[in-house]
Amino acid sequence: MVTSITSFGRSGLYDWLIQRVGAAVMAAYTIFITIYLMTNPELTFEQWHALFGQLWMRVFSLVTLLSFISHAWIGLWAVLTDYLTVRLMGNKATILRIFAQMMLGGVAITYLVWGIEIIWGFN
Amino acid sequence: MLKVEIYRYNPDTDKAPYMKTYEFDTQGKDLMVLDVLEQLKAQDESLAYRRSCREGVCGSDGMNINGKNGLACIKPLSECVKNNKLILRPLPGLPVIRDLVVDMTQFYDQYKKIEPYLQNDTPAPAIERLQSPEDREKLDGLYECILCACCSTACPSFWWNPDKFIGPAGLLQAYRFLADSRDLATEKRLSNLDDPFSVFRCHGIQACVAVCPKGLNPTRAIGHIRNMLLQSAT
Amino acid sequence: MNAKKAQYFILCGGFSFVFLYSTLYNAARLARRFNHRAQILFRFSLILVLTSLNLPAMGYKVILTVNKKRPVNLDLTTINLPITGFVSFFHRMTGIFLFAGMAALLWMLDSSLDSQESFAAVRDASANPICKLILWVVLAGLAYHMVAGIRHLIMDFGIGESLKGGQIGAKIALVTAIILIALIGVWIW
Amino acid sequence: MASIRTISFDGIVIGGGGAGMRAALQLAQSGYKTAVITKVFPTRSHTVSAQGGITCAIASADPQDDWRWHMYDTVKGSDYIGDQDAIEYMCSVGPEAVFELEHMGLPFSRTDEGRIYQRPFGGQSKDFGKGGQAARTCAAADRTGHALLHTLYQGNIKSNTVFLNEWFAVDLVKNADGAVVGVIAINIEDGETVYVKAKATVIATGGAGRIYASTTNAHINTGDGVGMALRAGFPVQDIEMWQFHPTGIAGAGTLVTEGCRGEGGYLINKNGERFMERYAPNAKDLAGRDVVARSMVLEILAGNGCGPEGDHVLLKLDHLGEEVLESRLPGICELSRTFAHVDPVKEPIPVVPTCHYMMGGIPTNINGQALTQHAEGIDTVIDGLFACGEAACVSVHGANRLGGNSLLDLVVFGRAAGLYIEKTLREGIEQRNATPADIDRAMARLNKLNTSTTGESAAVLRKELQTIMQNYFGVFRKGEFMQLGIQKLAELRKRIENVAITDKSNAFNTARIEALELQNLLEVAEATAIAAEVRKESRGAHARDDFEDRDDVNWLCHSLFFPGDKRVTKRAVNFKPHTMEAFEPMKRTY
Repeated sequence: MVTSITSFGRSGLYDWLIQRVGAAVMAAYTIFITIYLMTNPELTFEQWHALFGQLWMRVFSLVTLLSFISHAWIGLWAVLTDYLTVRLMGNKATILRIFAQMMLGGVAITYLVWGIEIIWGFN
Repeated sequence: MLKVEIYRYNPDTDKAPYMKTYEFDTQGKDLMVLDVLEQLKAQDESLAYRRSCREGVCGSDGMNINGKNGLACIKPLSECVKNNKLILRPLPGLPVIRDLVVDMTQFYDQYKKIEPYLQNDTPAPAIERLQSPEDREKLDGLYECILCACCSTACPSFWWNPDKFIGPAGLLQAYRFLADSRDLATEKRLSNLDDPFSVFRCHGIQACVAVCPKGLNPTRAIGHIRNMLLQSAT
Repeated sequence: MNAKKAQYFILCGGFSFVFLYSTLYNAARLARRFNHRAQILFRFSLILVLTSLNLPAMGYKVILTVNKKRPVNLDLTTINLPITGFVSFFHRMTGIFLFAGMAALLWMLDSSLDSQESFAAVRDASANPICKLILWVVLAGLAYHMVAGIRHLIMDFGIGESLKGGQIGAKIALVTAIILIALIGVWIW
Repeated sequence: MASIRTISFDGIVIGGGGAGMRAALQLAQSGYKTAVITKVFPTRSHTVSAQGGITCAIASADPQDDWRWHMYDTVKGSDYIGDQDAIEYMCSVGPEAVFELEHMGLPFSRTDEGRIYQRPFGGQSKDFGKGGQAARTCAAADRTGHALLHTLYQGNIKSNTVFLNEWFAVDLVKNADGAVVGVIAINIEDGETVYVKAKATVIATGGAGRIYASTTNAHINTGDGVGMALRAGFPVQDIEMWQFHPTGIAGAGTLVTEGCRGEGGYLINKNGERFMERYAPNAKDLAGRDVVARSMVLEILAGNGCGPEGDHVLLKLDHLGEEVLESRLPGICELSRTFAHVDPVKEPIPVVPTCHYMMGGIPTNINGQALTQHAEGIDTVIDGLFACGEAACVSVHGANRLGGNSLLDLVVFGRAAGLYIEKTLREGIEQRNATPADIDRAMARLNKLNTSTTGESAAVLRKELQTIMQNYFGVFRKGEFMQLGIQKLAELRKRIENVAITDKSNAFNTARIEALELQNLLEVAEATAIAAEVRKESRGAHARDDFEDRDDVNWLCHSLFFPGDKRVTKRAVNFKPHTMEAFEPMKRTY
């Protein structure tokens, strides 16, 4: 058992499941938007605005956003802990990795706040 | 003449590893890579590599042969030589002790970590513990592992985290005991594996499956472990 | 005796640029001073730079030292990666790329919902050939990542785990992704 | 002056194969400080290559099976020079030892009842030879040795045995009293030489099949333990007895298990004739190994061999069907495709008798204690020294080993040695010390090699040695040829003692190890040659053209070869089993 305090859910299984569920949600959202855009080639601002004004669409978008953030955190955390390691770079890796993880967290929170602002911020 | 390029490094004399080229006359025979090494060693005794059974069951002579990990003793030249060149390098990712000999400590440590022995505290019967042929069949494709490390050292996840990720070989053995109807430590075994590194660093790259000289499939075993974890957790 | 010094091109070297970029972007967004078109060009070109930064990482070379004494054979240019490995590697690359690309997609969503004018700006921007190209690159990344991800999900169900199955699955994923990417190109243009 | 590092253990086991690890397991489980010195990582040992199985009367295939029947077969198979007390012990304790392995996790194949699967092997009978073919070899597909070796390693991990992996034992340290007090060993990884001190030293270094040019044995089978014992002045027993396995893949030497014939495969000559019907009308292809190997050579000599050179015969398996082959003999299919370029599902495998097993070795009693003989011919125990497995000669195999008995030998007597050492340690034996002079003596050979400047390379000398053994001491032997061979070996000895290495570096210097191994090979080869020339009869694996018959009047005995004066003496065979009447020598037919 390898302990880790910076992974998403600290359990490998939990992270794995979240990442898969998130992936499925994002795939559904992507497919939905693609079909919507293709069936509405002459999309107007009003139509688009109305679509996102509906509660289900807002919830769908929010769940997708949350999925994206957790999916990305789990994936990028794995990338960082693969390459930014003491084994590969020496002791400076730990500081670099923590810094990168903080940055990653910062961006993730920015995305989250901004996303919520977009989805729920307009009338 | 076959050109044989071999990774050479002797800590006593070399500052850094280098590739040495040998000319080799195969006399038109489709030799095994190990035969080539044995003949080269007769000329240059400083060449170091491991070998034992020379029939692919002891797992000593795993090495990187023209870019692909394999056992030298069962790899015929016809299957690996390209452009009349045989390139031999040590197994990737592990520290090189000398020439083609790598330090396998990390690999063995990961094997030990999964507690690779049958655990069953119930009193043993006077005869064997019974096991149906069907239950025994579940061990096929698992127990045959020879610990040659070809798989784990072909696995990028193992390159980056050999101290944390158990790697394909260790996980195949972990599943060998999880799958054994006689083993009763399933729960403990599973809970020891449920962290973000031990099992879940496997990204299904399947480099392990591509190189296993015994045709085993660690990716599938890891999938089974994940399913068992999932079943026990939901 | 000195061990050979480690040389290491970090795959995720582009990360710092992602962060730098998003910080810059947010500052700019809050200031709301740029004109929309300039903003779009600025951001998309940044994404392009980021992508190209990631490219050399594909052929990167790692020479490790352990205990400062023993060398490690890990010159990736000498090791064959099976096709399944390439599919997986590109999956990771596009994943990293999309984390940055998401900023662009979010910006498009934001602008498209903000007002009539900003909606029009997004439309205008996607008529610009350079913007088209950039949009295509982002969507191509998304398409690839999704196809490879779906392959992953299928494999999680135990399908395509054999040596042959994995390789066939990888080929199918690659072909599908290429077709999708081509279709996206057709759609954009 | 000895100034090397010393490390101490209660017991050390030299050799990490089946016998060594079984002995170590027993000791480690009892809490004694135990180390295994092994020149390769334990699972690389040659036990891993054993295929067919472990013969033992566990009464799975036949509920009526009796260990006494197994004992009868073994005594008969040994051509009556197996010690009957030892065979009795092995066959009666066997089931317990096999069940222990199963409980440890060995993945045996199974019968429908869930019991261990047993297959027929050569020389097996029911009811003391009167009840027809028995199936008594417990199998894990055709990878029994691999499964057994890994299980034992796993057991040792559980019991925290200390493994000195990739350490090469050079020579025994013997003190002034003649007791063995440890061994000099090289840590191959960094070249450090260490004195490993112990109250009990167990030699479990396996065989020396590499004395022959064509062998089923691994490269590492160089008889290191027997070489060490001979250099320390201890005798070896029945060392002329070398088993040639009937079915080595022609050209490659790779073993094809007797289990193939147990499952219904048979040998054919160039006319497609199943010739074993002529040589052994009852047992046919499942006669004793010596009988089958000799019959094959006779067929080849009679011009019935296959191939363009007519130098091999064929093992036919295709009639068994793909399903049986893939489930029961998957490893054989793999080996055959790799080394013979033949798919046994479709075509027969080219095979030829190939050196396989050393029946002789360090004489021991059933507790694994190594023995020597006083001048008056009385057995004496060598203090501190034990042996088990192929390196030892208990003797359960006599002049010919039955298939599947080697794995049983190594677990039963590895265990027995462990149990006995455990007992003596519990009773409290003191640690005897070695003087610096004792250590220097054990270091002499290594020191000479390390300072050598002139001399030939190991590779050249090894090849010469193997050729001599192959030509003069093979399946058939003849007095005058053997005398010539002995002469050649004597000349070779001078050159091998003077073997030189140009590479004197420390890290993983395999050239140094190979030179040391070569000297061990020479010791075994010379003992073999001299003992073979002396035994003027044909018995079991020892087949002489000039003495074609068994001679029970003069040679119903063990041979003991003493290295000092290269003398061969006789030692009585044990005909006193504890629980039953001895089996008296009879004409051996199959």
